[in-house]
Amino acid sequence: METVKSVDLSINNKKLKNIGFSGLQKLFKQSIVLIALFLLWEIAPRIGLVDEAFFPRFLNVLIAWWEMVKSGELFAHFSASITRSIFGFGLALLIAIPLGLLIGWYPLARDLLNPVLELFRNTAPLALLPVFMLFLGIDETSKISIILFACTWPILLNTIAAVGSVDPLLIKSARSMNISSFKLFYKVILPASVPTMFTGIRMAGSSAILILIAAEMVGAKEGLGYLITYSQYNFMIPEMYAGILTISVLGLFINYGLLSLEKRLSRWKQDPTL
Amino acid sequence: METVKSVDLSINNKKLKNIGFSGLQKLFKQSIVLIALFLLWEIAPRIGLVDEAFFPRFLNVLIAWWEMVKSGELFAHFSASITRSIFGFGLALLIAIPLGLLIGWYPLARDLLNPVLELFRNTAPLALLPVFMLFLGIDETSKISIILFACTWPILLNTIAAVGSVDPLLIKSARSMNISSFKLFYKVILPASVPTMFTGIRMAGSSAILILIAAEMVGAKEGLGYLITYSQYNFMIPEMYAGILTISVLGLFINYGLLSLEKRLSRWKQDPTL
Amino acid sequence: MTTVEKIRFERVTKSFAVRDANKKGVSNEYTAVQDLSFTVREGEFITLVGPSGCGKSTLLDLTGGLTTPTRGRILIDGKEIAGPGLDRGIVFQQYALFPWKTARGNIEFGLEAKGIPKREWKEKANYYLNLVGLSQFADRYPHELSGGMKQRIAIARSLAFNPDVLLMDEPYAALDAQTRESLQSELLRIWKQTKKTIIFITHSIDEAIYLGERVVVLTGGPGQVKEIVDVPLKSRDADVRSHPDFVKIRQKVWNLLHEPEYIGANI
Amino acid sequence: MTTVEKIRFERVTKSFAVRDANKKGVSNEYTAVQDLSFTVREGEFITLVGPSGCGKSTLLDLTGGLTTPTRGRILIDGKEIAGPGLDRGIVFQQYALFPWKTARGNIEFGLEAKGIPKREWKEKANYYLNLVGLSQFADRYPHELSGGMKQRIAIARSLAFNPDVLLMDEPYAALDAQTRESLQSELLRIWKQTKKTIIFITHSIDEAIYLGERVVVLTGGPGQVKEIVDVPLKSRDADVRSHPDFVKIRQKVWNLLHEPEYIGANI
Amino acid sequence: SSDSKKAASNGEKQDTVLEYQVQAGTVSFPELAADLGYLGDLKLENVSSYTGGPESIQLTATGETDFGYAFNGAIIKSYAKNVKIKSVVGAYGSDKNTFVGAYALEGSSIKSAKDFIGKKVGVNILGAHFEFVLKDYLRQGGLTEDEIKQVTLVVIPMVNSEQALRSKQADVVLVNSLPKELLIERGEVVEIFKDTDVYNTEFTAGDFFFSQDYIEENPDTVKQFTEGVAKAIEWARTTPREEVTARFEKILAARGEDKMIPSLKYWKSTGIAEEGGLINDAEYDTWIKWLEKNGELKEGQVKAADLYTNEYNPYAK
Ligand SMILES: Nc1ncnc2c1ncn2[C@@H]1O[C@H](COP(=O)(O)OP(=O)(O)OP(=O)(O)O)[C@@H](O)[C@H]1O
Ligand SMILES: Nc1ncnc2c1ncn2[C@@H]1O[C@H](COP(=O)(O)OP(=O)(O)OP(=O)(O)O)[C@@H](O)[C@H]1O
Ligand SMILES: [Mg+2]
Ligand SMILES: [Mg+2]
Repeated sequence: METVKSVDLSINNKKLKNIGFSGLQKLFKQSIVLIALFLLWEIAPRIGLVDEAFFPRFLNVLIAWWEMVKSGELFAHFSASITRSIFGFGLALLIAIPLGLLIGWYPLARDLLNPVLELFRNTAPLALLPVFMLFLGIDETSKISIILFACTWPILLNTIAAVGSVDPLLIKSARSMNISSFKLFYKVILPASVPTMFTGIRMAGSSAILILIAAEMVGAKEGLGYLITYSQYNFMIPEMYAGILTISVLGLFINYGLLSLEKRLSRWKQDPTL
Repeated sequence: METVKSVDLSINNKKLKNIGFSGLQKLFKQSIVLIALFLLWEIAPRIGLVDEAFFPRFLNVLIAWWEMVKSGELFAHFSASITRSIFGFGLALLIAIPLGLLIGWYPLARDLLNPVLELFRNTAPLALLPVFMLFLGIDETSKISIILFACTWPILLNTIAAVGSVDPLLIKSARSMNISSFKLFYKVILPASVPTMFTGIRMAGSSAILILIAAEMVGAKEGLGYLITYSQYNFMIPEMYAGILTISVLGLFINYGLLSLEKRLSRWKQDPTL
Repeated sequence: MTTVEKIRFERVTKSFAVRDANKKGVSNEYTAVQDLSFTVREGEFITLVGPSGCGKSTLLDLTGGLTTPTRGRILIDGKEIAGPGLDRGIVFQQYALFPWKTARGNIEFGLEAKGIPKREWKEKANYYLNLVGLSQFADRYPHELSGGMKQRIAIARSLAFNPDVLLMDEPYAALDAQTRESLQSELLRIWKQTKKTIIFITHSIDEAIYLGERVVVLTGGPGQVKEIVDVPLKSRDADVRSHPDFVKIRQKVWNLLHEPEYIGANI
Repeated sequence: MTTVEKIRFERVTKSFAVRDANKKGVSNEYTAVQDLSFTVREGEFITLVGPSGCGKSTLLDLTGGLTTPTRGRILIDGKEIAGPGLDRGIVFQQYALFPWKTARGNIEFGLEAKGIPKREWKEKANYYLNLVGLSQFADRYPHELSGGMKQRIAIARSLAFNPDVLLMDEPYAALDAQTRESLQSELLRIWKQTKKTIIFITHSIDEAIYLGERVVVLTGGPGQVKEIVDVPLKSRDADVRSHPDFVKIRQKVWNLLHEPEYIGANI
Repeated sequence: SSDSKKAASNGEKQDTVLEYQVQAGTVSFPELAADLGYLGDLKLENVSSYTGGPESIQLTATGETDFGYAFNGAIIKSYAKNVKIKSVVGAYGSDKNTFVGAYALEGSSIKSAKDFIGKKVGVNILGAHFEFVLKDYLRQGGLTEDEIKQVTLVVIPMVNSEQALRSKQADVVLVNSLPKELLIERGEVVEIFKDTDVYNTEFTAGDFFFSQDYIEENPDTVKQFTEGVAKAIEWARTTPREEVTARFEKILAARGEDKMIPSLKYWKSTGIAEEGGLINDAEYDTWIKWLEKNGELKEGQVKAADLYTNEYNPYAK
């Protein structure tokens, strides 16, 4: 008596075509504002709206970028940076998620740790540069630590918030099955928290990249942050913008990666706009 | 046939006493780790764990702080900074919340704006300093803009996430009453989103303070960020730490303010740990 | 009784896309209701019965304008439904109260949506709170209410919303016998007074017959109209249930719902 | 029938703190159940009826160990309840399915919690899915199921969990007559086979008498035991409902629930 | 290297690998010395890039790097705060070709010190070289302390100075080195004063330093280093400009900084006043007095002689 019938191939084909067309349309919609922005960037210096010496045309930035790609210079900076970012980000995940669950769940942990964590959270990584240098030296440790420091807060805060917004009935239901606290975290609170937590994770993903500029101000010899400061101090303005753009685009990719991971993990969700 | 009976005074008194004692206990729990941290800070330079010239004792920092308070210097910096922060933060709220609701709700807005916003979100405010200066000068406008820029992203992202996690049944229920889109936002999505959104707002509140150091690096004559950089460059290390501490504590107060506001706004929530 | 047509279902079909369990990324089409046609007269009290999962709630969503049919159309007053409207009000199967509003706040939400001036809210809310017996619980938040209380608040909200067409999805399922009977007669009273058109879903055959002028019996998988049973009862006193006509109709509906095509459909 | 005592409620009182509507910041104490005492024998099927809001769900939470009594105590096998346990399973009034797990996943969650080895999951889940008639819907997420289907999954989960004591809060409220009847007999079969102790809340007097060996009638505001009605029926065929004994008991429970103290309590 | 601390006391060989910070786009005298072969068996190891004097002082004092350099004013301030470093040889300074200048746009009303009142002046860091020069210029121009307070100093990183000046966000900016040359090259600016005029002398403004601990433990290394650097300074002071920049070009290329080679054309001179980078009391006393007058140092708190030593410099008489 079931009517779960597979849609036949012809319909599938139609759908595919539809996707082809609507996909194109979507791509267009998604890029139109971006393209407008880049056009503006190209035009503004051309018509003298801004001084080209300080704000080069978009094309010149692209050329500088391509030169650096060809010479392999960009890749060297890129890989130095990405390694640091991944380490810092990964450590932040390992630390902040369990800590967030702990604080979100146990009032004692909250009472004990919150004040210190809040104090640290409200301390600018930039201001802490000298302190990091003092305690951790100027090698990789201090750079990764700064990234770790910056990534921790968004994950922590969102994890705590996520725990707080889990439907109490679900927790009740799981507890009625006498599962252990650990399982409760792992099997109920974690999946229920995915959407909120991922907001924090995505924000941390950006931080991991953005903080490079500060982190690589401390005794760096390579890295995208170093490239940017270096270019700026030596008036290689197109190169500087090329560096900034690289960081932005890198952040963009990481963001989309995390987004699609989130989508996979929250496939079960009903679209609220439906 | 109701048993809603007011608890009599004697019980209330007992409760009050209880609060007095458990409040003390809570205060103790909340401050113990913090106190340990400050003790460590005092001791580390004393026993030569770190060079006192670069990492002064906590007490010396406090003394420097008190000197600056007495001379009125700190207040001048403080009020300059707080004004900027409040403006930037306020503008960010005004911009990011409606924008986040829009993007969270309308697929068209999402398709059009997301790429540009993501690109900007992944651009370090620090890297944008010269651009802000170029377009907005070196006076208040550019400083407030940087704060605005930094505050926007956490609010925006969390608002979008919050919209996505509203119970679809509630939306259905409200829509069945044929209320306008605006009312739907204002009356349903906004209150349902409060907890998640506030995480973003709190993070933005911190950003508003933290970014001061970057914002006040250029063209500033006063402000806590200026105080910190100035002290650092001039080897007034206790003053520098006093500045950092002031920013952290300020951030802490803002955070607790926002927290209690959130608590007021989400009084209706059931404690999930119950 | 008027014979003006109020709602017309015209070969309404609703399908959902569901993931294929075996093949990843493929979705199948699942038809919840298929080619469903019937009409509801203006001012009529119609009840809907059918096996679990046969598409009753789906039908209510469609009538409320919250989803659109995959095929076919639904007309109200001769016009195709374009979306939700002030003329229709829904009581959802799962109450759907706003957790950040108190019982009173939830009722007032409906009043506000309807555009009732603010000064009348208090009085109206009190009236309906009293009607469902929850005056004392006006200031409780939903999570502080029992299941049946939540359901009653949802009923109060929709009654206060005072729509032309009232769509109710098992509104009395969580109520004890006495409260249920009392709210049944209240609903009948309101219906007689205001001449609303009511579509009422229930699993209780007794309730369907006691309340409805006609009982629409649906088949499951996918939902289709099996038969529409007329209920030509003149009175609706409490003891009508033991009236021979009532017993006869009950037997008929019972038989319809127990016919072989159901056997194995869900159980 | 054994007479070993399984659960004992000893003057159980549960109060909640609720905000005072008029005075800000002040909370009052609201007593949901008061001085409630009765015992449940091992292997007994006991049903609970009472007006909406009288504290039935609260009582189940207490028995499940999810909340603690304000005063009094509850003993299971002579020991005071310290928290949830594998010996008790609950079907909640509002289903409480995990939205990120499919129907099958929800059942398997219970199996895992119980510590059943993984290789047995599939077979066990299939068995219970089939029992509640939802084999075809195994891979749907809760939001893709109808209200009755969700409720049946919650029932399947708790049956698969296979606890000593089964606590069920209006488990059949959202089911159509036929599915309900069929699940009633399934439950009776399982009960007879496994000799579980079952506490079953319902608003249907018929159901309470048909299933229960004893029917506990509660009064409302605050909840207290009014009377415990014995159901000395030997058979439980479908047509037992027209048996004169059955009709007599039904009348008795109906009368208990309609006694004056209820009038005005909630309606 | 930093693990050399105990080398001397143990009678072991002293440190031969010197950790330091490279300033991107620039060739420092130790690098020149190494390239010229003046450092002997000493090796330089780049541990990171130079981002400023205060940081360089911290890193050297805490042993992260072995030597560093900074503005003499910063060295004074750090010494006053118990940072134990000692200068050994000059690092940079001002002469008639290399100096700090103050610039306004052409047609600006600012001509002399009096015109600065009520105007905005951009300096890279407050409390450092540029501010010292500016204030001294204003004082010499006859402004009272009150009038000087009416001159608004704003912090503008040097890379942004030109931008700030041209977009009229600052009325005057103080710049040196590459930013200054680029500013002049693009034209339409007028020079109002330069630091060599204010002090009426060429002077070394910043020195290379070691931590006192390091000097104690590696006296031979320090001597060898100072000798090499001093000789390199002398070489750069006396060799024709083209030959020096050609050498710089080679060093930059070896460091992989080919892109910076074109800007070597802006290199004019060493800026080092004394032979072999010898340090003298006056170079510190100027700033000590300035700081004393400004109330940042107590009278006699710091003496120039405590801050430096020419002991290792072969040019010392
Ligand atoms: N969003 C959805 N996606 C996929 N299938 C759905 C969705 N919503 C409903 N269905 C399916 O449509 C069918 C009808 O569902 P509906 O909720 O209308 O049933 P119902 O008649 O109200 O049942 P009940 O009496 O149990 O509430 C069910 O088989 C259900 O699984
Ligand atoms: N968290 C809470 N805070 C305050 N009051 C509560 C809370 N939970 C339940 N109550 C109150 O306790 C009483 C009993 O609630 P309970 O849910 O046990 O009723 P019930 O017998 O299950 O009713 P129903 O048949 O409607 O489900 C109700 O008056 C309810 O308002
Ligand atoms: Mg339904
Ligand atoms: Mg209940």
